[in-house]
Amino acid sequence: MTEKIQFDVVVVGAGMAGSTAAAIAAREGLQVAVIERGQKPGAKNYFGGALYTHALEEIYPDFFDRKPPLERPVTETGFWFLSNDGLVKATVQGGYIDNDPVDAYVALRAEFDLWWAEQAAAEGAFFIPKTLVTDFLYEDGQVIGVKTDRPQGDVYAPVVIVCEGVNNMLTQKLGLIDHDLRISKTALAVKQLISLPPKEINARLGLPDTKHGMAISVVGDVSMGMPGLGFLYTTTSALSIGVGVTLDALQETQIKPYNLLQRYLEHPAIAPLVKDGQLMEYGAHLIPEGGWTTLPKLYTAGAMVAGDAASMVNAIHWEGTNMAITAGKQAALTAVEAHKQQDFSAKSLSKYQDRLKETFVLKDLKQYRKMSAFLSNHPEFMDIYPAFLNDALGLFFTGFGKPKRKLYKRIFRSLTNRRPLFKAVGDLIAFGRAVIGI
Amino acid sequence: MVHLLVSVKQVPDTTNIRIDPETGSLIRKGVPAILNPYDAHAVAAAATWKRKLGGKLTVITMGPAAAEEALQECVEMGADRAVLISDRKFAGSDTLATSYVLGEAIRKIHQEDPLDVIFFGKQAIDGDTAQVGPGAAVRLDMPLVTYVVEIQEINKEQGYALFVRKTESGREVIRTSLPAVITAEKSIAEIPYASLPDLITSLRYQPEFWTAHEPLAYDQAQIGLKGSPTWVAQSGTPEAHEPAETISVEEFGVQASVDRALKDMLADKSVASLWKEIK
Amino acid sequence: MSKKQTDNKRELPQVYVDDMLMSLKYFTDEQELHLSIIDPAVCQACEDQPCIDFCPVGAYRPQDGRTVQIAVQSCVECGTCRVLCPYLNVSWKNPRGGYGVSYKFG
Amino acid sequence: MTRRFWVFIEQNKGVMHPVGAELLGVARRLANEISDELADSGEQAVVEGILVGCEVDHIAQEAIQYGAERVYVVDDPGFEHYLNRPYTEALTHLVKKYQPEVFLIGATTLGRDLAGAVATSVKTGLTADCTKLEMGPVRKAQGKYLLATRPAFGGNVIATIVCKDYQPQMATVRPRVFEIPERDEGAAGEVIQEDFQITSDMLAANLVEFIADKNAQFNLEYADVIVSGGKGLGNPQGFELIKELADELGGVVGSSRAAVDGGWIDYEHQVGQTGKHVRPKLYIAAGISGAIQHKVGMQDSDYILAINTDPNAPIFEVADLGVVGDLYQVIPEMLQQLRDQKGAQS
Repeated sequence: MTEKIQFDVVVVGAGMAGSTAAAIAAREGLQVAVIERGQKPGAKNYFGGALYTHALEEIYPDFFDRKPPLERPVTETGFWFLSNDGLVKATVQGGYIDNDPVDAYVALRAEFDLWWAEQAAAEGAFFIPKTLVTDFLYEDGQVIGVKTDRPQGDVYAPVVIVCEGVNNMLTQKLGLIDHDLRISKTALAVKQLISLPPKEINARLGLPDTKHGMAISVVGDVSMGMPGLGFLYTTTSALSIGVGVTLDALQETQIKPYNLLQRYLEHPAIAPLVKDGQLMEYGAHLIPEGGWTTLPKLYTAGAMVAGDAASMVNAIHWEGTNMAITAGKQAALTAVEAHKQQDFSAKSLSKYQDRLKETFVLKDLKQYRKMSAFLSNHPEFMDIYPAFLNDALGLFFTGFGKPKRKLYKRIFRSLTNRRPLFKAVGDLIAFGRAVIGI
Repeated sequence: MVHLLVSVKQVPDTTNIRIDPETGSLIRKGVPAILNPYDAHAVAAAATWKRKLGGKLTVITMGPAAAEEALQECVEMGADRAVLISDRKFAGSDTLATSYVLGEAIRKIHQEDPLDVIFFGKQAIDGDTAQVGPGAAVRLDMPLVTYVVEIQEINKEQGYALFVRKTESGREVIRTSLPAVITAEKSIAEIPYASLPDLITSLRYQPEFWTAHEPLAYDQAQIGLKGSPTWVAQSGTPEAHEPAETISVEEFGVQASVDRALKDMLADKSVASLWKEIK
Repeated sequence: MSKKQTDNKRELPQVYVDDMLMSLKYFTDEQELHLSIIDPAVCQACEDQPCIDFCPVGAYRPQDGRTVQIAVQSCVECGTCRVLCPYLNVSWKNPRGGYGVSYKFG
Repeated sequence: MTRRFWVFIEQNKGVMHPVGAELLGVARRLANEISDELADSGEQAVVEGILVGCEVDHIAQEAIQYGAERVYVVDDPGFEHYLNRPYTEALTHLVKKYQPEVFLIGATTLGRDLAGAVATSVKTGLTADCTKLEMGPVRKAQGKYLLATRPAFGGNVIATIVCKDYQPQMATVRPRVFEIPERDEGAAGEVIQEDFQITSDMLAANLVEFIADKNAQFNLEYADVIVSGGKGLGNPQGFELIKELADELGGVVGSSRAAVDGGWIDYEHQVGQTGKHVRPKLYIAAGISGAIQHKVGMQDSDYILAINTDPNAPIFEVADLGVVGDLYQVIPEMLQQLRDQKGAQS
């Protein structure tokens, strides 16, 4: 019998949460194995998207000295409100955004996640790619390792940190959650990475050079009234443009995701930005938007769960990777503590949840627990209000020579014939409550 | 106990090629490098026979340092020893120089531990020349069997092997003395799904690193650009076909549309030359 | 399930998704398919067949006799079909280790 | 000094492979392209064939009728079946003896197996699967050399390769890249019997058994006429109509990946990037939308006729002519008109 494959900690998945957990645990001297199903870490990961400096520097204080493979820094960010044929831009630059280093960097996951995993390997973590974890090994209820789909594929470890991503089949198998993804609490995002010469991107978006970049949330016509958000990120030499809508809306309208994306790309305000660009990569990924309402139990005897698998995403603020990094770290520290005490019981690992409560992760998820329900019940924020905003500002800035009283009446009517006033006020209050979380 | 060797190559994945329209050269960024598919099947076949007969499997590759990843995949499939031959001096080698570099490396390994069968993939999907296998066989003065779809027998004791090769007109069963050189089609073996211990071994395995001087002192005149009779005078992207003229059945009706289509078809000289044969 | 008419004036373009899939790198598993229809009869009885629309790579393709064929090699493992199939009639799992889509950029 | 343009005349069981004739036509053109140099150097260019086999004199005559001014023949029972080593040794001997300038070989499985070995044993350059050949100037060199153009990186790049300092300049060419020249029954030419001893060490590998491929004639890759069907057929029975048209034109049936995925037809028929690369003279695409994966496999066809109901189907981008209509109307009409024309002639 070949000898057992034994580690102190097994991490499932080499994404943001997994590689972070591995780095922290290895740094504390534990023997860590990271089992990744992709050809390489990053091969299966996909996002808009931007990474947040606070989380990256928390794991590696000398983060920027290590020359990380980042795309453009985010020096301009905000909302674009799309109407059927127009656009209102509400973006901010300079001021708070102008930190050194800036708070967010656009990134490409295949390259960054591989680099992030290499940093963990340098700390001593051992990466096993091209291997799928299919189940757990138990000893009277206690998780003592994982099963993989390779022959002689059992890997033993007293602590398993599950970072398997949004399709959390293993988390469900562990019994940490009693249902599969909710279609009203999960969004499908499709995206195109369109390459353009950097100078062209700078010219079209008003960026001085490749040391400046954009991260834009696009609201309104992009999702054709369905609860969802579009996005636009600038990598060094490409535009990363996509749109995500909740699965229940997709099911109801039976709109093909790639047609929705194409319509977004053909919008009069977007088409000129991507003209003559070359498609480098198309892709699709689910985003867990349930947050607090779909949060699984975070620990059990011998195992913890972190990242998308634990629906740690705050869609409104586009936060997911920093939550995953924070949770990965806390899970690792809990594992280190458990090894010191040689106590891998559920009680011992419950400290993971206590630690996480102190961080923004659980605090924010709790605060925004009403948000996804709010968005699906208030689709008007996705079509009526963006359209109204376009009309209102459009009229305001073309009211020359007309009596202004009549102009304001017309702006007012462009709201009321879309949405009765008392309802609009009600929407605003409901939005406020959902944001404050009362 | 048999000693088998496979010569492999790491190639850019041509199904994902992107060409810079101005320079006509390959855009490297974002183009994944993979183990040449034909070589992967050759390694799978060699590993199967090594396990069946007992023995050793060596793999070698000539390429950049990153080619180490391709060797790792071979160890995962069952290779016991992997050698990376890498040196800036090899840059620009055409197939003649390449078969010299690989041929001498195989000769050295053969002298130290006699080989029985040497495998090459049918061709590399980036160059598609299919010349390096035959070239190495000539340099090693060993019998060559190309386009092998099946290995029937490797009999070291009686010093022969039986290979099945595929040609346009059918399948030939070839008997060769040993050692022999073969080039492999994909159907020679399926890619195995390695056990976890084999995968872990491959992840921890460090290939041997040979240069243009160590441990073999290559004749500098036969390697790199100096040793390559052929070089690329010019390269570019293929010009696009202009879009076709279309006839609408709705407009002209079926009979007239087909009549015009057949006339236009027969007006084409190569179809016309064919037409004589059909009648 | 009614097909809710969206009142937007700009029409929905029709995209040929296969051409977009050429931009993706796949390690195709010749030996094992990770997706399959559990019971084809359920598809035949399925009135809307929404999978043909919601799959982001158009892997679910209508066949004659109202059955559905999955072009498994195009799958990007997003998981939408597992949860959106109205009769949960898809046997869904991740491909074997190392196989399936392999994003070059992501 | 004579500048020799050589062509390997491939034969199998006494039948000459047409690629030899095609390359004799090319060799003739290349020789003509250096006529200006000949004028002032007093040299002369000559097109010669190399023929190896057993009882193949009749093929030597055929080569002469296709343009060879002289054919060197190595005729010996030992060469009846193609074996790499004896053929390589014989050709190496002849190349060293006569020092040809250019040596063209057909890129059949035999040709590709042989060319690599000969080029290495003679220590010269070889360019594979050329799609264009011409004699032209080379930077920093006097006179004209063989400019061999070929696809690389799976057809995404077209490169022109030069072999300046080594002789002969070798190139392999796929069958039917070039046209067969006119056959001149009355052509005269010299046949030189070359004797060459096969020694036992050359027979380390020999043929034990040959199993003819029953559907060898169905070889999609070498078909002249291909009629392909795709999802536009609507169902597997649609391929019967496709077969009927293919038979009428003496061609074979091809298909798109989608039809194979749908289980309508066997993988052997699939044309495209993951199927077969074809270069027929006539390619008819019926009900095929034309994904890039398909176009890559058939865009080199000489003439492409596309039939599709969708006017902006991508297939029309590579077709020479498109018929926008229902194939279930268009193909029966084509069959009708083809039969009428045939009826009229016989």
